[in-house]
Amino acid sequence: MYSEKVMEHFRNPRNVGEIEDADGIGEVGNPKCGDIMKMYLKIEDGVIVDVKFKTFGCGSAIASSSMATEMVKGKTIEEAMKVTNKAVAEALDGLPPIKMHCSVLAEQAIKAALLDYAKKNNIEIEGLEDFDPTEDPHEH
Amino acid sequence: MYSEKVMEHFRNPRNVGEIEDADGIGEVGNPKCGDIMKMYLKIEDGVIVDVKFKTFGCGSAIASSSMATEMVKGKTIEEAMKVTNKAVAEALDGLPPIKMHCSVLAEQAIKAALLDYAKKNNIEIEGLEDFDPTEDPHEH
Amino acid sequence: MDKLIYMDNSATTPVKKEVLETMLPYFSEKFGNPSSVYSLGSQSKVAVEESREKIAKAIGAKPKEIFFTAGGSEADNWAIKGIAYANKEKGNHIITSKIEHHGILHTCEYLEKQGFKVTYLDVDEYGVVDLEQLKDSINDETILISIMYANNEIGTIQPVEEIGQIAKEKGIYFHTDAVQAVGHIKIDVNKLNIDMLSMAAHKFYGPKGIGALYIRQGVKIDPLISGGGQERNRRAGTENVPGIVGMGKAIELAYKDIEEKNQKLIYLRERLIKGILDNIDHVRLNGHPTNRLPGNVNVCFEFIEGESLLLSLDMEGIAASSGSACTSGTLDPSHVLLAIGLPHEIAHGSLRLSLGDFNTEEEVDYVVEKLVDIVARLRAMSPLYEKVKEGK
Amino acid sequence: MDKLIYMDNSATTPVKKEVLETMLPYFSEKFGNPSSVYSLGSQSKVAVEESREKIAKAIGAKPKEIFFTAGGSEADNWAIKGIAYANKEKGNHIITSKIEHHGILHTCEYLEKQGFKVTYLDVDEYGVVDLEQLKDSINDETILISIMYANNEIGTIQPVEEIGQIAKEKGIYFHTDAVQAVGHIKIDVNKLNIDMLSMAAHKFYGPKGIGALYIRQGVKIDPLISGGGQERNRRAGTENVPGIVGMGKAIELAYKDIEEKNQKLIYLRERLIKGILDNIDHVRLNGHPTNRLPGNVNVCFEFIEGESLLLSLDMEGIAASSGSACTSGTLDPSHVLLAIGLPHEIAHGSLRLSLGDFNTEEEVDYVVEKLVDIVARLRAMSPLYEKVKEGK
Ligand SMILES: Cc1ncc(COP(=O)(O)O)c(C=O)c1O
Ligand SMILES: Cc1ncc(COP(=O)(O)O)c(C=O)c1O
Repeated sequence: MYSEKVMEHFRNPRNVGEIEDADGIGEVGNPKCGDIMKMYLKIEDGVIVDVKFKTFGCGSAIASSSMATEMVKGKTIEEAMKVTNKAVAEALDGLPPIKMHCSVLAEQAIKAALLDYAKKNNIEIEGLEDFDPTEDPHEH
Repeated sequence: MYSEKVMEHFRNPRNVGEIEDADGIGEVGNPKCGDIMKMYLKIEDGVIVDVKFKTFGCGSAIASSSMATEMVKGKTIEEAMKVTNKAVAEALDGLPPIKMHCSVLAEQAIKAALLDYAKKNNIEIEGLEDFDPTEDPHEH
Repeated sequence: MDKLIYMDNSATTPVKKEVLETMLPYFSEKFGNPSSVYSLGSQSKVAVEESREKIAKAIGAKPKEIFFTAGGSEADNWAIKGIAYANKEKGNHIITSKIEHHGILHTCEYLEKQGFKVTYLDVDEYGVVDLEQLKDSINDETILISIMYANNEIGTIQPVEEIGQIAKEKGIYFHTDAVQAVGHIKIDVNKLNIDMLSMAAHKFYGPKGIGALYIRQGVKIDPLISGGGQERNRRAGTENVPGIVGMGKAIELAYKDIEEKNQKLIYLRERLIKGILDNIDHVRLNGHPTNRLPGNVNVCFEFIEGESLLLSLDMEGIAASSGSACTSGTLDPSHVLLAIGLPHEIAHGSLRLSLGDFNTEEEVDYVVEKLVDIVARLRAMSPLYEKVKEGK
Repeated sequence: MDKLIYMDNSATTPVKKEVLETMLPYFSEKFGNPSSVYSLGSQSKVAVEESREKIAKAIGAKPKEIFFTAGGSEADNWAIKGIAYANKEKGNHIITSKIEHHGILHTCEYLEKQGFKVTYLDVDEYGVVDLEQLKDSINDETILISIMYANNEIGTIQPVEEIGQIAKEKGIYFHTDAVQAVGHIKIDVNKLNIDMLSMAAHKFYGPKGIGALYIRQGVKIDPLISGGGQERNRRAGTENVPGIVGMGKAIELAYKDIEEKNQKLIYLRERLIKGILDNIDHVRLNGHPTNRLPGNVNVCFEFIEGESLLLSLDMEGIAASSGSACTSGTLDPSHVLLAIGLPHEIAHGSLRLSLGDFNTEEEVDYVVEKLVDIVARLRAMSPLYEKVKEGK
């Protein structure tokens, strides 16, 4: 069902955990639907210097979280904003059709954390104007 | 499907053939239904001294004919009249339900030959008053 | 001959050794449920999908257009009932033919009781459906045309391409019962405009209990068996993995060297037909003289009845069948033989010898030889033959 | 452990060696079509009838009340649709429960679209149907009650005898989906007043692709698959002879020493449940504490999701399943767990471990040990668990 890449990230997820003094925290998903992702960002000079996640969800949710953290780590906010769900899924060598929402969730979790950072710091991040972290990815 | 007895009579049917100067000939069945039996009787002093048959039909039709001829050979007319379809079927160690009409046909063929004998000799045979050799045994 | 001569390959075929071998691991080792998450399940899933691809490839379909069933009858029932119920708002009329397999005929009769209208097309003396009558029968209510690919009794191959064309032009779904054709004749569902096609593995050296329905993408059809999400929600039930694997292997083998195999079969068929016609009188060949299944021979011997013929052949170690469905609880002669115009009494004397990959020339000659004796013996017992001899 | 630990015996079971051995001759040697006249065919016919007798005997039925199908789903569909269509003049109301297998539920939903009315009975926290509600739901239109014998997810055994009694008193047909019960629990259809009963061989070490529907003599039911005269005109299709033979052998083996086997299973089950409950917190046992299938364990681990649990177990060589039908195209949690009152987020964390004849105490202990680690690891990753620890 899953690619070797997905399984590898499920077996050895990168960046699991919390950041005590995170600059931005985002949580998306719904326990009712069986998946919640929480992302912690440490941001210095517009660069994501550290990232951690916690995920309640299926194998692809965990793998997507792991992959997404890898993809944004060390990136600028602008670069991180360009990490789409498609890019996450592709980096995992694809996800089964009914699991595509997991990658959507990962993208949203990053954005939610960035939005939290923006709010806390009273800045605007391009592309987050209309972002709603409570939107249900299952409907996509 | 068939008992060993049926198969044995099918393999080696007794009394196949015609009697040139038969005293009674009976033919029952219908080619449309896939079975016709023709019985030839040689009767002397009220005793069936010889009997032959010809049958167009399935395995149990041939076996039933064969068995029926065996059962009436050497018998008096009265005795032959008592050879029922059930007796024929039993003597064959049974017939499959959908093949029971074959034994009915055999009984009717004997009776038809006896009726022919009775008519030719202007006698009455008890039990043949209401006998109709054209009746369809498939309806039984 | 001390070995059995099997000439009833249209009834069923033995599972080929290579086929059984591919199936074996899936009974007790790789036995996982394909819907399961763990590796043992994925293994089964992969095997199922590989088989689906092989079957799709064999008939020019896409893998996702192949749905496994328990055999030909389920596929037939599904196609007919599934289309009827799913499209009843569109219309209530179905067109089929008088010579279909009972899997189609009895399903249509069942639907008639539910209020559907069914036209049963006539066939000519060779068993070919009447295309003009087909065109004339189509009306605004017509939702389905179901005509078999090749007839199981007399072997006649239908003008499937023309029927597909007519159906396409009128925008009506076209189903074909190809249970006798798949694995024996090259088929391309796109070239032939076929929307649905039934098949059964046991007719081409695959296992019994497994078949498939091809459903063209976009066709609106209800499931026959609802439940779990198997077969993309269209046919519920834990997959018969060994059966599916066997069917895939069987279809692959069936289409390998098919031209050569059919050349051999046609040679044997013609030799058998000639042997019978040359050596026995009052006999006729049923079905189309040339446009017939490579392995199919169907003849009527006048004045004798089919079952006693079969029993006699069995005594000689020859397995064959007759049109008359003696054992199935009815004593009526074959509806197919009646539809091609044979009188009842002749239809009763039919014999089908269906050749397969394992038959030899020697067997064919032996069967002819035995048939001559058997027919003579049964005719000697027949009151009908007597009349003919006497010129009555 | 280097060998696979298979604890998904409710999903499917491996074919037992003795079962496969009895099947083998029927693929390529004794391959005749049971409907054929010749010896090769009669041989198959005899084998089919012997199997039918074994199955009938196992459930206290007459052989002629057993009809072979392609599996449990077909049997379920046949029972429900067959009764509905055949008795629609009598009424249009069906009663079933909220925890049935999808083979029943989706069929009932399908019939609702065709105008039938269906009542889905509630169950209590253990998954037992509400008999009072059952009685109250019966009306003049009720033609069928279909309640499963034992639930496939949580193992709860239903009060079948009481339901049979109620159905009998009211003169309503009673069908039970006994796919999880046959071969595992002693059943007597007469004592229990069961009119129809579904089963599937692959749940008791028989092959996939074969099952049966018991239909009490006299029950008025339409066929689901029409066609040839097989199964006394009630279920068309060339018989899956190897499958049927395997099913007969499997049921015979299943009921041999069943008490002892179940004693062992119950011991393992209780050991497994205790091991889990004693060593892991925030976990609950689903289903009835005692009145459950001998091999069924179903637990919910809070704060983690079922699929990642299964994948983790698979990585340790343990095959199990979860109520959440992740792979079947839906992301909804199990309808059964919701019906017993679990909130969605807890229902997502369910695990079914179903024990079978091949499991050992060693395996049970190993699974508990691994589960402790896996649950801890997944919880460490879970944002929900974090909140609990923090007391939120
Ligand atoms: C209770 C129940 N009913 C029906 C079925 C369906 O059986 P099958 O998958 O053999 O069609 C199953 C198993 O999947 C089951 O557990
Ligand atoms: C033309 C045709 N259709 C349908 C069937 C039914 O197939 P099955 O017996 O596999 O259900 C058969 C064979 O019996 C057949 O020859």
